[in-house]
Formats: sequence, C-alpha cells, structure tokens
Amino acid sequence: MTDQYDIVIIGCGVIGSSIAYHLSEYKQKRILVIDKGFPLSGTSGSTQAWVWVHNKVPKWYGELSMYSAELYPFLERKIGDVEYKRTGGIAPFFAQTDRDKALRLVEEQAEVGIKVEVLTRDQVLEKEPALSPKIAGATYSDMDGNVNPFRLVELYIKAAKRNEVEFSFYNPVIEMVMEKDHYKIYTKNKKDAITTERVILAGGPWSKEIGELLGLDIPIKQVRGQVIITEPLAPFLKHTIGGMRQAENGEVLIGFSKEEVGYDRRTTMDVIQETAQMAINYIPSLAKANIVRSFSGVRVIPEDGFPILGKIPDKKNAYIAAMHSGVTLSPLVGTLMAELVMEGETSICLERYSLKRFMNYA
Amino acid sequence: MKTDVLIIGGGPAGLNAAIETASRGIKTIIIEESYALGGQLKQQTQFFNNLPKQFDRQRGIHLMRTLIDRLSPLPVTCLLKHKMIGVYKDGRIGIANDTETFPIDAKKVIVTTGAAEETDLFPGWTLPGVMTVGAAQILINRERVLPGKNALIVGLNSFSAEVTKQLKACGINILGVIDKNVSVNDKKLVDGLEDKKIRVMVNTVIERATGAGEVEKVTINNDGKKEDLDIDLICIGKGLSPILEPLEILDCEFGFQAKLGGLVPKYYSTLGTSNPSVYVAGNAAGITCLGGILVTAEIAALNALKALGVLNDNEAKISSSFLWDELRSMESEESIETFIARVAHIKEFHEECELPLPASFHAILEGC
Amino acid sequence: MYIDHHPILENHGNDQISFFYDGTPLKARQGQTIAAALMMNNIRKFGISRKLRQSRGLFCANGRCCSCFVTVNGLEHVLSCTTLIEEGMEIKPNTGDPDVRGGIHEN
Amino acid sequence: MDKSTIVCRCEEINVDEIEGAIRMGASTFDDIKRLTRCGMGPCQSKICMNLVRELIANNLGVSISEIPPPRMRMPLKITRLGILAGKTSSSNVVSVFDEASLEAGER
Repeated sequence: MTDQYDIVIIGCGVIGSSIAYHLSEYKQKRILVIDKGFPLSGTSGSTQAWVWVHNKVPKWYGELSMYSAELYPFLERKIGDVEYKRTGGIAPFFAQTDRDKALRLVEEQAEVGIKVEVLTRDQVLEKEPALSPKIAGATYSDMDGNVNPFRLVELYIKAAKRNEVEFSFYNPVIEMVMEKDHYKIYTKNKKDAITTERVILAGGPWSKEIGELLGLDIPIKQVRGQVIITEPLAPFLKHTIGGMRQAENGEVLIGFSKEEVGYDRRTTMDVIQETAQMAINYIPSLAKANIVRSFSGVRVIPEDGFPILGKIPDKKNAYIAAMHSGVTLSPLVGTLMAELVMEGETSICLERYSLKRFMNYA
Repeated sequence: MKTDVLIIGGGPAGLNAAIETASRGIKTIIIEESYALGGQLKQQTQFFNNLPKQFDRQRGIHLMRTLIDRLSPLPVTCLLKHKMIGVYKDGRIGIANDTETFPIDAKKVIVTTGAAEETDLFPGWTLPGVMTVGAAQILINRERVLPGKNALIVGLNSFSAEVTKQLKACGINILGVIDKNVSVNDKKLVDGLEDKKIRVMVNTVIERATGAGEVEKVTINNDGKKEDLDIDLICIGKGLSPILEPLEILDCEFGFQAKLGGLVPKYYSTLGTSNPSVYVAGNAAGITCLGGILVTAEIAALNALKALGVLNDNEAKISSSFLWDELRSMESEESIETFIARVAHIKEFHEECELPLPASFHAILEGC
Repeated sequence: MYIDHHPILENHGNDQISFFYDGTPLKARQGQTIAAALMMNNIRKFGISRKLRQSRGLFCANGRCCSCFVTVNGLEHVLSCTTLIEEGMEIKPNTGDPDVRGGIHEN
Repeated sequence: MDKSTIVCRCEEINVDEIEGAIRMGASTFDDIKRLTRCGMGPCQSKICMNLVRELIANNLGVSISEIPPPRMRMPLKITRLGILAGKTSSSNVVSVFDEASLEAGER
C-alpha cells in the first residue's frame, strides 16, 4: 500500500463499497477504502435487506428508491448474483381506518410512476395465504423485493478489487487534516499519513464521529433494530412483507423494533418477545417454527429521515453519503456519487439531499 | 418469578451450590434443561475417591442421589426442562420451558452450566455412529443402549479411557484407542487400558471415516502407516471446555487458560465474575475434577451468601480459607496444574481490576 | 440393542412402551430418550442434512449439536437426544428439509 | 487434511470455505460467519466454535488464545416462536405502516 491516492472512501459498508465499485469502473483514479472493522461487521451485515420502494414518502424520496431498485438487475450483470429478488412488497394494516391513509399513498406515489395498490383482506390472503385473516388489508407494489446483503457487499468489494481498488480493514481513521489541495488521513495501523485529493465519508451510523474529524456536525441518529430469525422453512412466503421476509435459504427474518441506544448492539429478551408476538399476529402458523438466533443492527437515521448525499459544503473535495435504506439505495447512490466525483454533475439532481439543508436551519 | 439465588444448571455444581444457599434458608431456584437433575453424574458409574470430606467414596450415580437427597428437604425450587435463553434489559434472566418464556428476577446468579465436549475434525465425522465419548457413555449407562459393536476411540485422556473400559464391559469390541500425540504423559492411563487388552496407538490420526448411511469403515494413519478397520462406532474424546453462552450474554468477560479448558470466565477469589451479580462454579469456571466441581460450588455459594448479607465477614473468611485448602488438595490430587492455572487466572483478574487479593489467599498461593 | 445385563447397574424396570417410527410400530423402555429408543431398535440414521444430503444421527447427546432432529407427532426439528419417548408417539426421520440451496446428493 | 471436510455441521461449511474467508482478510469467527454462514445454523456455533478458532489460529500463525469467540445470540437454544412470544405492552415495535411515516419524518 502506497500512501498517495486520488480518492479515499471511509467506510466499507454497502454504500462505501458501492461507491468504490462504481468509481472504479472509470478506471482512472487510485482509490482506497478504509474500514474500522471487517466488511459486514456493521450495519450492512445486520439488516433484513429489503429493496423497498412503495411506501417511501414523500413521492420524490419514493422515486429515488424506485430508480435504485430498477438498477439491481443491471448491477447483477456486472458484479454477479447478489440474490436480488423482486418479490413484490406487502405492507399489511390491521385497522380499517388505515385504508384512507393507504389510498392517499396510492395517489401520491402514482404521480412519480410508483404503482401501489390497496388490497382487501381477501386479496392479501390470496397473494399470501399464510398471513393472518385478522389483517384488514395491505398496500402492495410489485416493485419491492430483497437482496442478500452479504453477497452484495462481498461482490461490490470483489468487483472493485478487480478494478484495482485497495482496501484496508481493521484500520480506524483517527485524524484527518485538510491541507490546501489534499487531505492527510491518519489511521490506527499506519504511522504515516495517507494523502488523498478527495475524501468520501461513507461511515453509516459512525458518520457522526468521522464528520467530527473534519469539524462537521453530521445530523444523524443511531437507531437499533433487533431481528429474529427462524430455522429454514420450506418456501411459503412469496413476497417481502412489511417487517418480515423469507430468505432464499428458507429462513424467515422478522424485525419491527426501533430503539435509540447509541451503538449498543446487544439484543434483549424484551424486544425479542415483542417481535415474536408481532410475527404471530402477522403469520399465526409461524408459532411452531424454531427461532434459531437474533441479531441487531445500528441503523442510520438522518435527522429529517432523508439521505445526506453530495459535496460537503465549505470543504473542498470532500463528499458524504449517509442514509437509512442503504441497501435499497446502494446501486443508485454508488452511480450518482461516482458521477459527482468524476464528472462534477449527476444525472439526478442531488440538491435536495445536500448536507446544506441542515446548515441553513442553524 | 423472584428469588434470592438463581442457579443455572442442575449438575453436581448446581446441586451443591443450592445445598449451601438453601440450607441457610435463602430462596433458591435451580433451572435445569434436562428432564432430571444430576447433570453428567446421571451416567457416571465409576467410583470417585477424591471427594470433599462430607462425601464418602462412591459412584457418580450414587453421589447424584446423595446430593438430591440432601437438597430435597430444603426450600429450593427445581425447574426441570427449563432453559436459560436470554437476558432482559433490566438484567432479569429469560427462561423458556415447553409452553412459555418468562423472566426470573434474581439477586444473585450462580452459573453452573458445566462443560461441553470438544470434537475432532476428520472426513466423515458427521456420519451417524460417530459421537462423543460422553454420548456413548450416556447411551450405555443412562439409556441402556449399545451404541455399536466395534468401536474406535479417538483421543486419550482419563475420561475417554474410563468410558472405553465401560464400553468394553458392556460387550463392545474396542479396536483401539488412538491419539495424535507422539506419546502419552500419563503412563497409568495406557497401562490401565492395556491391562484390559485394549490396543493404544499414539501418533495416530483418522484419515477418513466412511459408510453408507452410517459409519462402517475407518482409515487410520499411524505415522504414515495406513490401516483400514471395520467399525460401526467412533467415539471422540477430545476433552472438555467450559460452557460459556449464558455467561457471555450476562456480559461476563473471558480470559484464556489452556489448563482450565481454553476460554474461561474471569473471576475473583470469590468466584464472582465481572458482572457483580453473577458467580460461576464447577466446570464452567474451568475444567476440573469432581471434587473441584463440588468445592468451587461451595465457594461461589458462600460468597453469594456473603454478598446477600447472610454471612458476616468473619464467618465467610473462615469457611473460605478452609474451602480453598480443600480445593487445592482436591485438584492437586488429580493434577496440580489445574490449581496453578486457576490461581494464576484469579490473580490476573485481581491485578487487572487493581483489587488486592484477600490476605487469606496469600497463604494459599504460598502453598503451591 | 438393549443392554439386558448391565455390568454395574441394576436392571431397569421392564416397562415397555410402544411408538411408531415412520409408520412402523416399535418398542422402547420407559424413561429413554427418543434417540435411545431409536438406537435400541438399530436405527442410527435419524435424518439427512439440508445442503449436502448427508446422513445425520446422535452426536453430542446433550442437546447442543442439533444433529439428532426428528419429527415428533408432526412437529418438526425436535431434539431426539433430550426428549423422552412417550406411549404412542409418532416419530419420523428428519429427511424432509427443503433443499433450498441445491447441492450434491448423498445418502 | 482433506479441504472438503465439513467444519460446521449445521450449515455444512468446509475447511476450504473457511480458509477462503481467512484469505479475504477475516480474522475472527464472526468475520467468517458473515462471509460463509459458518456457525449460523441451529447449534449456533456451539460445536464448531473451537474448530474454527483453531483453523484461524493455524492459518494466521497465532495462538488460539488470540482468537475471540463468536458473539452469542439469544435465544441461546432453539425456541419455538410461539413459546417465545409474550404478551407485553408494545413500546419499541412498530408496524411497517407506521414506519413509512417515521421515515418521512412525520412525527
């Protein structure tokens, strides 16, 4: 590893590795990706990995998600099989009063071309017979699906490596100094600074700490989600259901929880039991399935809920990509960030997603 | 459910700890995963000579009865077929049985989960008919079922040698006991087997085990010399390591002590762990002999009682130094290395926490 | 095979119970685990693995390794080494796991 | 040793797959677990934990004492979902329908 790069990406989760891969396709720059741990040891390795579009609101956020979901089949042709399945997504509701909300969602999403249907109970049960007859209805879209996050990150990395991107794992960044035309980055495992012309912050929930190294206050929260997993079951769930899905290997992943507890990645019996109860409310027949394990992930929630993407205002050649739903958005964010870095402009306007929006409030 | 002391695991350590706490009138619950108390004593037909004073020389299965008989008049609740599956946010322990999951709120928890058998890696080790020596012993002594007719034993240690003799006594043909090490330090072990006309082969490994649907044949490699044996049973005896899962989710820290079975929870001279409400005893606190299992349980129980304010400092001090002497004598009888490793393990943790060892403990240290 | 005359232990009671394995009526002793009841009837292969379709049976006998799964009265993936056999139980081998990932077949 | 020897009985992961992950830079059990699924099956690494730690130690030329154990996950033993489910007042669990508004910042 030499010490000079054109671009350094900090964070090798689904977003960092996607940006690295997409940048590497230009085959022009010397790129290094640094991670404090090993790939998949953070948020990207502890997700249900939905590629989820249909109830992302407002519509412009839904639109961004839709474009990204549409890129998955093309991505697979380039990096390999990431087990992307466009299963269609069902978001059940239990109260008839939710139907009005659902109808408003249909109207809003239609304006950007996201086709959402409101299903009656019978229609839901016809699509997914295992769901509980207590369900009042659901919103549905055939755009939703899921992916294997482990394969996704692994294949982004492998494809980037083929394009000569370098990786440094177990190597936390401890200091960053901005000099006139480059950044000096100091890491735990290397005595000398790494110098780079451009730096991209892709630290997921750790973006706050990384931002502080540049004197920035990145407005994100850490939200813990706990997920329980069944033993592999014969395939019986065809769709991605709001809160649960059946993976390709037959395991059903179930998770509904949100807790603000910082970086604490423990699971707790309290939430596991609530999640189990919820799962049975959705699919009564799951009561007999063995739960094998649980895990938790720290998700990134920007303070207004929407992605933070683009150039960092007032910092030359520094960029950030931090968002919830990184799995859904990774192909598009990788593409757009690569465009931004290489060409200076993007095929979809990212103005709305700039970090600037938070600075204006201040 | 609320209790003063919760004991995780109803084997010899758990039972003996419960006798200590319950005989002081302290509310005690034992949870045991199996359908019966006794842990691995349930199938130990061999005699144990080296036991604490209050026990006569006896077979493991009889010791189990002795312990249960002593416990039964005491105020203790034994929850059979209950397993610890997790921890709640507030520290309560999550227990599941056949019908429900519920919390137990305990002031002190004594983890006596015992040990698990280690395994060996060779092609075919997943075939039916390949099992741990412990599993084979359960089959002959608890279940009264012959696990096979012609057996090869992999790994020589005192436990595997004992079970080998028991298997032979039940009529199983033992084709050999093999060990990958070039020599066996314990000559008595080898002699004991050879006296029973059991072939012992050192510097020998399994090349592969094969069979259709179950194990039928094994190829062994003795220093380059290969030999095929027709067998229907392979028993793996690679030794024991402490069961750590419950301790891990109780946020207990671990250290490494090869002579205690590898990863072992860190603990003080009280057998208290890095979690102030959790104590550990028996094989879960480092692999030891049955005498060691019983005495560590008493030490942990004693210190839990002291922490609960049931015993005063002086009482605790006197009993504790007596028990440590007894533990040293139990463990040095079998292998002084265990006791030395245990003392080193404790010392390290005290140093790490900058907590001085109790004065009485220094006398113990000088003894070894 | 049942050990009628144990070298050390007294003889068990003769309380026999009946159960079914894959439809066939078999006998076991009261107090045995399902795994032991099967092995007493010379059944050592309890199931086949999910991916490579290899035979599996009792391994640790302590409820840890999960190699001894059987189906009991319709409930799948029961640990046969820690569950006691009961009169009339219908046991089925664990051969029906969906081969959801493909793989080489071996029996 | 034959590289196709199974290490993880549950997920049927062999020596070669584990060594492949180590070559990619994996140095802990959990790194290998995420790349290969080793230890993710019903026994939750109870059987393969030390086998894998030993493989890592041998491949990296370090002592097994340096290799941390995998993170244990609840439930510590396989548990039926119905048995796990408890009636508690919901606090942190929201339906996905609420989540849509949460993500949209409608609080």
